[in-house]
Amino acid sequence: MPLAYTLPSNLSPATVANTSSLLRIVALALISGAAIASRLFAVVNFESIIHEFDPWFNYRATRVLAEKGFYAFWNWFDHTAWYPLGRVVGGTIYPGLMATSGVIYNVLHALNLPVDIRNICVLLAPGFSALTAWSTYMFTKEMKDESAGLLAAAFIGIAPGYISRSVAGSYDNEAIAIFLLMFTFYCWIKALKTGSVLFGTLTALFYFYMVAAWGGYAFITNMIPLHALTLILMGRFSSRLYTAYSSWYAIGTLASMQVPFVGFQPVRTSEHMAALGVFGLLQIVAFAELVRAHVSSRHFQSILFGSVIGIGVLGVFAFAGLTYKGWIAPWTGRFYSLWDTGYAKKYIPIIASVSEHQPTAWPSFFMDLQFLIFLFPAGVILCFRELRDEHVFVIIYAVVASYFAGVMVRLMLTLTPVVCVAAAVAFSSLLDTYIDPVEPDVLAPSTQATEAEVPAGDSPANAPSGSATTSKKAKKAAAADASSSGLASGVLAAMSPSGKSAKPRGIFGLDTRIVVIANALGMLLFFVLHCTYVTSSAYSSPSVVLASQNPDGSQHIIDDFREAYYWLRQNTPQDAVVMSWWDYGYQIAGMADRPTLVDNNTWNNTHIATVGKAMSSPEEVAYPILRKHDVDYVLIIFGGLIGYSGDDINKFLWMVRIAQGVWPEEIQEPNYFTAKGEYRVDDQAAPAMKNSLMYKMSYYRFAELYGGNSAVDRVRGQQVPKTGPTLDYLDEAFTSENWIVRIYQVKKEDLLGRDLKTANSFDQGKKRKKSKPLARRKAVV
Amino acid sequence: MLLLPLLALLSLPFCLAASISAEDAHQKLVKLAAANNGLIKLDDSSYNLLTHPKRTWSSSIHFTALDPRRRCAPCKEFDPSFTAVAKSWSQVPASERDTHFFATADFDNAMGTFQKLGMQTAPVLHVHLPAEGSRRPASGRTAPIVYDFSNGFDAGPLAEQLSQYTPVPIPYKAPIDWSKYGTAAGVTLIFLSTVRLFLPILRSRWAWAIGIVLTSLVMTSGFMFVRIRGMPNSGANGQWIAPGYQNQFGQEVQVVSFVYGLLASGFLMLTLVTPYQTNPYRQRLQVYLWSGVIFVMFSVLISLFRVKNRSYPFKLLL
Amino acid sequence: MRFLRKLLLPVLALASLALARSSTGDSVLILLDPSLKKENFSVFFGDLENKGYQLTFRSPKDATPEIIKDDVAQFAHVVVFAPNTKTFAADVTPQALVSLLSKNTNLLLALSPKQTPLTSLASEFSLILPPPGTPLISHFPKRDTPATVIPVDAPAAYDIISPNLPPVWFSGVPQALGNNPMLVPLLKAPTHAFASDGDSDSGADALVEAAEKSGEGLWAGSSLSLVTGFQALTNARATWVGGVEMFSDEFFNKEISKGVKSGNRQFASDVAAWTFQENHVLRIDTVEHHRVNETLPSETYTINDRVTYTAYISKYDSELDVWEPYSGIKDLQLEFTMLDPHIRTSLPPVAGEPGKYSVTFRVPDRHGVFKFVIDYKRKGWTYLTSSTVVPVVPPRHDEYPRFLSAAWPYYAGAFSTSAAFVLFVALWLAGDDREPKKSKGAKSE
Amino acid sequence: MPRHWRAPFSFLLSVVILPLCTSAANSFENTAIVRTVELGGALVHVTTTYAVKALEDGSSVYTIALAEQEHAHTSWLEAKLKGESERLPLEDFGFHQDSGVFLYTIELPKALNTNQTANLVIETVQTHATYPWPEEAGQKDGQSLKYEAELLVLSPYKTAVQRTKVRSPSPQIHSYTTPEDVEFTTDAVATKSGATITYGPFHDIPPSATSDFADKKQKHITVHYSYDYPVLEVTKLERAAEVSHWGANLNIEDKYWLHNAGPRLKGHFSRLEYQTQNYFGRPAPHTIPALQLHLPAGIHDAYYYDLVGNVSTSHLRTTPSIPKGAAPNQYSVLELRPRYPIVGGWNYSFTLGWDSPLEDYAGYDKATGKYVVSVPIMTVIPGSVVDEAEVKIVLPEGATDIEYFVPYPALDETISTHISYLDTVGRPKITLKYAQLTDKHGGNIYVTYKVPFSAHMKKPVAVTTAFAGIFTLALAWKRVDFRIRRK
Repeated sequence: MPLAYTLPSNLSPATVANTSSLLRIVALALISGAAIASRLFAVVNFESIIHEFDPWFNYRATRVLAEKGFYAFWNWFDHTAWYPLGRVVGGTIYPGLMATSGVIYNVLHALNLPVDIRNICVLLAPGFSALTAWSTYMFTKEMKDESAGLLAAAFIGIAPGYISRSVAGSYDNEAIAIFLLMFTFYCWIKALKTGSVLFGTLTALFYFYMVAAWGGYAFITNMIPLHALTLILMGRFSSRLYTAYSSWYAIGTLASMQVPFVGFQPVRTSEHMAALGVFGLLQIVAFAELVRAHVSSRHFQSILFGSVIGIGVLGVFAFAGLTYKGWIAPWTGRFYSLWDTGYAKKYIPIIASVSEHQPTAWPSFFMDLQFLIFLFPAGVILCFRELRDEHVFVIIYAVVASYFAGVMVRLMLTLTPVVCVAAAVAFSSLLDTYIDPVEPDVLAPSTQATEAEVPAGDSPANAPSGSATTSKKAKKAAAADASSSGLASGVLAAMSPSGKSAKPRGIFGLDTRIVVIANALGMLLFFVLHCTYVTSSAYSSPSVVLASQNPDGSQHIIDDFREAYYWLRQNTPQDAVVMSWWDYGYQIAGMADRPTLVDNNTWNNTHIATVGKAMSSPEEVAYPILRKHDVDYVLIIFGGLIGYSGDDINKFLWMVRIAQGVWPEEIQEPNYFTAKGEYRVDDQAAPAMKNSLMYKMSYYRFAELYGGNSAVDRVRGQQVPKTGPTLDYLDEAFTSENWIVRIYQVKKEDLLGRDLKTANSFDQGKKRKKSKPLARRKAVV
Repeated sequence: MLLLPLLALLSLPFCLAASISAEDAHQKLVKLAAANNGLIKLDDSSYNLLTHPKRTWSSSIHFTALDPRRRCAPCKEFDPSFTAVAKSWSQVPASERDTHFFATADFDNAMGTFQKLGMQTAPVLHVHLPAEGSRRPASGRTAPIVYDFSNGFDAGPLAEQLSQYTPVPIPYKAPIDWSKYGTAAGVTLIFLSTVRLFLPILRSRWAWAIGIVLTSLVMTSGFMFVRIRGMPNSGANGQWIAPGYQNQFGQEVQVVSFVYGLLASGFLMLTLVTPYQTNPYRQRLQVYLWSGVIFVMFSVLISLFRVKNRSYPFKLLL
Repeated sequence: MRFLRKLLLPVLALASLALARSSTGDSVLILLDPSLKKENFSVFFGDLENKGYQLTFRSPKDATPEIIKDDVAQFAHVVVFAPNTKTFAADVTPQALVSLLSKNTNLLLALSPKQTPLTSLASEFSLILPPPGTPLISHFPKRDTPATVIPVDAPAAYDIISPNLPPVWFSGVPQALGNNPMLVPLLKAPTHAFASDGDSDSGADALVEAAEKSGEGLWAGSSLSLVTGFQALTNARATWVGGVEMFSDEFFNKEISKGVKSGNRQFASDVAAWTFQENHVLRIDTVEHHRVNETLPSETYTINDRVTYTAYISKYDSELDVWEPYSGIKDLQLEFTMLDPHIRTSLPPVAGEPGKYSVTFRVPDRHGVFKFVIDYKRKGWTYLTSSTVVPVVPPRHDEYPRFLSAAWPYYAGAFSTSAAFVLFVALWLAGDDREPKKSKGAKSE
Repeated sequence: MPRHWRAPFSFLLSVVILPLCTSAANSFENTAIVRTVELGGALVHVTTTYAVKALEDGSSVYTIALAEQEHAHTSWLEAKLKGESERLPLEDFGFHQDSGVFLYTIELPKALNTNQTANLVIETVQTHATYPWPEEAGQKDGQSLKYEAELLVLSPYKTAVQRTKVRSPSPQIHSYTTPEDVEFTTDAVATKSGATITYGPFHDIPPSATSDFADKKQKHITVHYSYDYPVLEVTKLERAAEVSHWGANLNIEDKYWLHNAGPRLKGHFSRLEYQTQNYFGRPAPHTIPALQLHLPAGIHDAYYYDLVGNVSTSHLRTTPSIPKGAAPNQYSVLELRPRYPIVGGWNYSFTLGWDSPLEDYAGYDKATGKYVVSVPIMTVIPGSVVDEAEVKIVLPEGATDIEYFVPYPALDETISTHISYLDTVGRPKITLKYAQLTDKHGGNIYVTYKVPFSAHMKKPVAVTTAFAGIFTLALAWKRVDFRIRRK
């Protein structure tokens, strides 16, 4: 056979094999390095600090775990959160993350490596991203071969879609969840391929870890049954499927029920019923197969098959019935909002108010995945080409994940891995085709590619047997090729899809190869540039610290949040209760170490609505609420001075809405708009707006800052009234340097039992109108 | 029997609401309501009647401008659902029914009222709580409660919201949409009957492949965003690219998914088809062609993205 | 010897009486308007001095001694006998007087029918004064004094005023009371008295018309108060007196009827004693809480614990100038509060242990941050308030009951299954290994 | 309290002195005593000059007395001869019951014969001797302090004439007491000129270190003056110095707990006020917007963070390290701004640390084979008092026969082990506790120790063994076959 370019031929197969494996290890190491390094922008640009909001709670919880031990953590009742209700932390969180870093912490200390727990938390996500890359490699290896695996690992290592949730410091469940997701799937595929109980159990174990780590485990809980079901419907039932699924479901479910927060949900809620149903179906089908193996009457079999289907349908109905009777809880709101997209806004405004629950526009897809996003369909097609069981899995995963990612921005996270895998498959098969030096001989009859593919689609029946042997074949092929070709062997290894007819296929000439390869490599390069840019610019700022540019271009850090939190921590009594909107609850608890009314774990709508009501009602209405909850300080975020758009006035409408949900008579959203239906804060602002506590606290003495000149709110871009609002029931206690955080102290009752308004006007020496004697003393004549 | 209400209607303009006592007002209202299956058509005087200072009844008044000249699309949208709710209210027993009234004030009949209330927009829905009697609110609030249209013009939520102010919840049931069920049933029947014909298609993996790839293409080009946010297909003055990074129009879905598809197929061609081309020259041609297509389309895509995200530094050809 | 002791005892008693002290301090500043001579009040002031107070006199006009210097109140008590003074020195503003209360200084203020700064201040204490120049007038009982000088019999109000006093002479302006729970009316007007402009004895009708005209109704009857105490949240006390003459020697000595001297002297000293926090002064020394049959307080309680709460209360004894345990409170209440009181129980005194109040109760079946709250507010007495925060937590993971009888089937199931599994594995390993493979192969065909 | 021990000497002395100072001593007399009080914020410097005349030959031990309250405030006490630099040995006799004073004895360099004179200068630093008055001040108000002291200087000897000068930093003195009926003078007791108040002169005062003098004749004076600089208190200071031979590095880490001991803020803090004040350039005297610290020269990698992370608002101007022996006259200046301005009564705590080359602080003594490390006890924040200080010195792992020398004795000293990165047995740690440190207390702790070569080698050996272990395990794992049945 002619070769497009010559290869060194004096290499022994062993050398080639070793070199390739060595190269593979080196490549993986480098990829891990890249994955970790590209997530350290945040640390380099700013510092080693916990980001965002939720991570602050995880960090705090981890500290408790590290200092007081696991049982103390399990029984931890956080009486500073949700004051005065308190929060049973042990039973309301997924402990996986904290447990992980707790273990790491203890191990390191046992080795006399006294690492600060904060640094462990900060660097956990990058560390696990490396593991993710590795597990993706393993997963993709099962799909195609090592070369595709390496590509996939590289992709997921630096794909912004995953980096966005795993930069150093974003210490959130997703940090480890994606690794667990991929590894569970890998184990599942492995178990399915080999039909080994060991891998089934491994799947279950990692599933358990996943359950302990992230609420998104429901994704696995439904993906695997869906895969199994599809396989059954495709008539690909096999003892391997049976073994794998049964061992996973039995052990996994039992294990998952050990997590306190999950408890009996796996047998009580609809999210988990699919798994149970498929489990039942599998038993029936298995039984049927068994019978079929022994009985040999076609007619009987068809009846049997019908009955199987019938039983399956029955099961579905039974499930519906149970749900109807209420023995099985229906979909939870968050889950339901994935299907009926209007649901959340209507019934659970708290969920709808979160920015990461918004639908995704295409630019953010492209931003997060760049050229992977269009390689992805190609990869899916290739999966269809050789339709082994694992490819079915990828296909299902692809379609489901792309839907979810479209509905919610944050679910982009679950899409990214499959995109990387599919893209890697597509890309590597391209490279395979064009790097292979072998040129076909010209004499071969020309054929249409389409025909070439018909035989490619082998009948489902014997696919499993084929797929079962693929890996072994691959090994042989690798060895074989290795003998002929040297360095290229690493990528050439195992490029023989199962059951392909021996049609002459190949590329003529070197230029064609060079063109395609150059093009491909150019894209890869571009991708790297893109990822670096996106990561550094978009995903690496720890919203606790804001960065701005000095006139001389140097970085100026705006640190108001920590300034205010630290002030609270240092100069207020230990048990001073701080009221703020729930976004800042975790940060206050973590940095200021003070009790808060509400925080980001939004479990009690009424309590949040109470805060919303206090914020959106006039002082004299809000005051009793504040006193009843022993509130000492009220903390608000105000961006008007430097134009920080994420401030409370912009979130105000959500407070109003949530409050309205509970007190429709007292709070009504329309009252906060002007007659023309605009949302204004200037002179034309609606009276309800102007009297609201939030408005008053935000703009208290703001106009004075500008002296005589007109004071402009830089966020709303409106002129605020010259005479600012006055406060009778609160005192300004602290305002941060750029006025971003403003803290107010709630006054105590007046010592003469007057209402504070009159008391105030008296202190300012205003004359009060002479009060008339009470009516009961009307003249008696 | 229809004469009475008519008389009442005629008599109304002459007697001023304030002058007459609450009881008579109530009588009249009941009649009016009965006349027009539960929905009172308001003019200025009957408005005063309905919002009688000593009223013992509550009422929900719907201000609208249905006249085509007013060009009020939402009014037309909202009116049927309000009418439906009012109708359903007329089913409850008289004892409760006559303690809450549904009324519609059209701009052209009740201009005075509109001016008096300084109403700029329509539709608006006021709920007047009783000023006297047992159902008088604790807050003693007499000013009308403005209904919040935040969750749409549909009758369902409307009934739900209003039920808070009525003595008994409004027995509103959404009419069963027979046509929908009918078509659904029909489709399934046809499908089942012709399943034999479809079977090969269902069996063929490529049918599935195309279906799934198309789905994911559409999804990844922001279809759900357009659907959930109800974005228009294209913006005003014919621009089809929505400004802003977190924003897009319906048309972009088509364009972007087309570009994606083209790029994907380019790769597939290079990977699957070209190698089987046994004629070297044809093959070379194909290779160059597809590489070119990929490169060009990619740069087009980038430039598209640059339009959405101005600060994006990279670019290819254009 | 015995004789001597007999002689000593009363002397000692007198001595101790003379040493009656306030619980807050002995320095008294008296703002005395020059128009009313110091001699006219010699008896009242004398009594105070005998009690051991150091009196400092100052005219409202002159600047020293300041009442507040460097934000520190210079005197423990301030008496303002300047009913007709229109203008005070710069440091005696209504605001300053109120801030004195916040610095726990007691006030004794005298009013008059005239319109003065004090009049507006009185309204801050939710006292409502009749229009200027309308003193209290009564024509009963028949007497030779002018109608504005009225004998009022003083019932023992909140046992602050010593019982069965002879009537006291009053002349001045009455106050109507707003609905403020902090007010403690010490002397009520007689039912037949009324406020009217000038002592010109116009007919009742004219009076009523006048009242109607001013739209304020008739200022009359026993709902009017003549001497009103006020107890601020800081437990500082302020007493408003309708007319300063009550404290004058003239009224002290004026006979109420043949040979019976008026009760003014005793009344005045009672009022002063209460105002200067000599009596009716309580305090909570300590509070304790702990589980039943434990002694130390635990920082968190588990739901359904039985908890004992104890408060130690003592009362100021002005004779001996000491705080001594006091078990006299019968209606003390304890609340266990989270947002709302989950438990409200009476906190009875413990027999045999003076000053100790204790109660044992079951913590509600509800976790959260609770507060032990004592909020004891009674007219005339100092307010007792105390609030202690304790978190109530759910049981630990190992505090739940173990080995429920109901769960035996599950235990049995678990153990039997594992046993069966071990057995199975053993057999499997021991058994022949070709046979299972075959079946597998057969299936996968 | 600084003391300079002379154990045997003191014993012998105590025999001599005690009778002497109880009965009116007659070995000396003070021809003149002048006390100058330099009023300040947290610190008050008091200089007392004794013009001494010996009454008998060979009298070489002079005794001074401090009243109780004065003694409680005094945290630094040193005696010199006028115009000379080296300190005279000073010894503490503690509280003397029946005269109610604290006694110190000073040993004169050479004994005086009759009618010979000497001029002793006693310098003391008083901490917490002043307190803000009024206790609360608004953001706009000024800051005033009160200083209380005894009028007359106590001495066990007769005193011919005595003066007390109180010098305030600003001429703005609100009030000062002029004690009545002081019997030792005829004319005005107190005269104020500018920023100085002079009490006395008081003539021929009998031996005054007796309790009845304190009761009868002693007078109490109070000076109320305005003070335009923040009163800074370090409630707690923890310094950890870690010596590393591998890194040739001395890491010093300070934990500060600051407290503004000025008048408490009345009302609330208004950022608007604060910004306008700064804008018009008249910041309130009792707010601390920033601190300037003098760190040693030649340091690098300075870090400044607190409980919630790095504080980005600080500038460090380093200077190259200066050669050994040269006078330490250069500093690296650290300009650190707290997260928020520290207003009166507020607290702020932070951690400050830096690395510096070991050779600047350590030396190796060939002869004894010992290392010598000098660790500065504290970084002085000017005009501030450190209420409670703890100095930890961590020596390299395996350091043996450790000795350390302190400039003045610590209240409590312990040696424990501290386990840090890659340690096997842990490192020796010296912990010293101090209280009431002032700017006079700067100084170095000298630590000498041996480090055998084996100790140096500990770390690499440990690491290599660990890794070797891992690899062997991996090898074994690879080789062992766990399958139940061979294929």
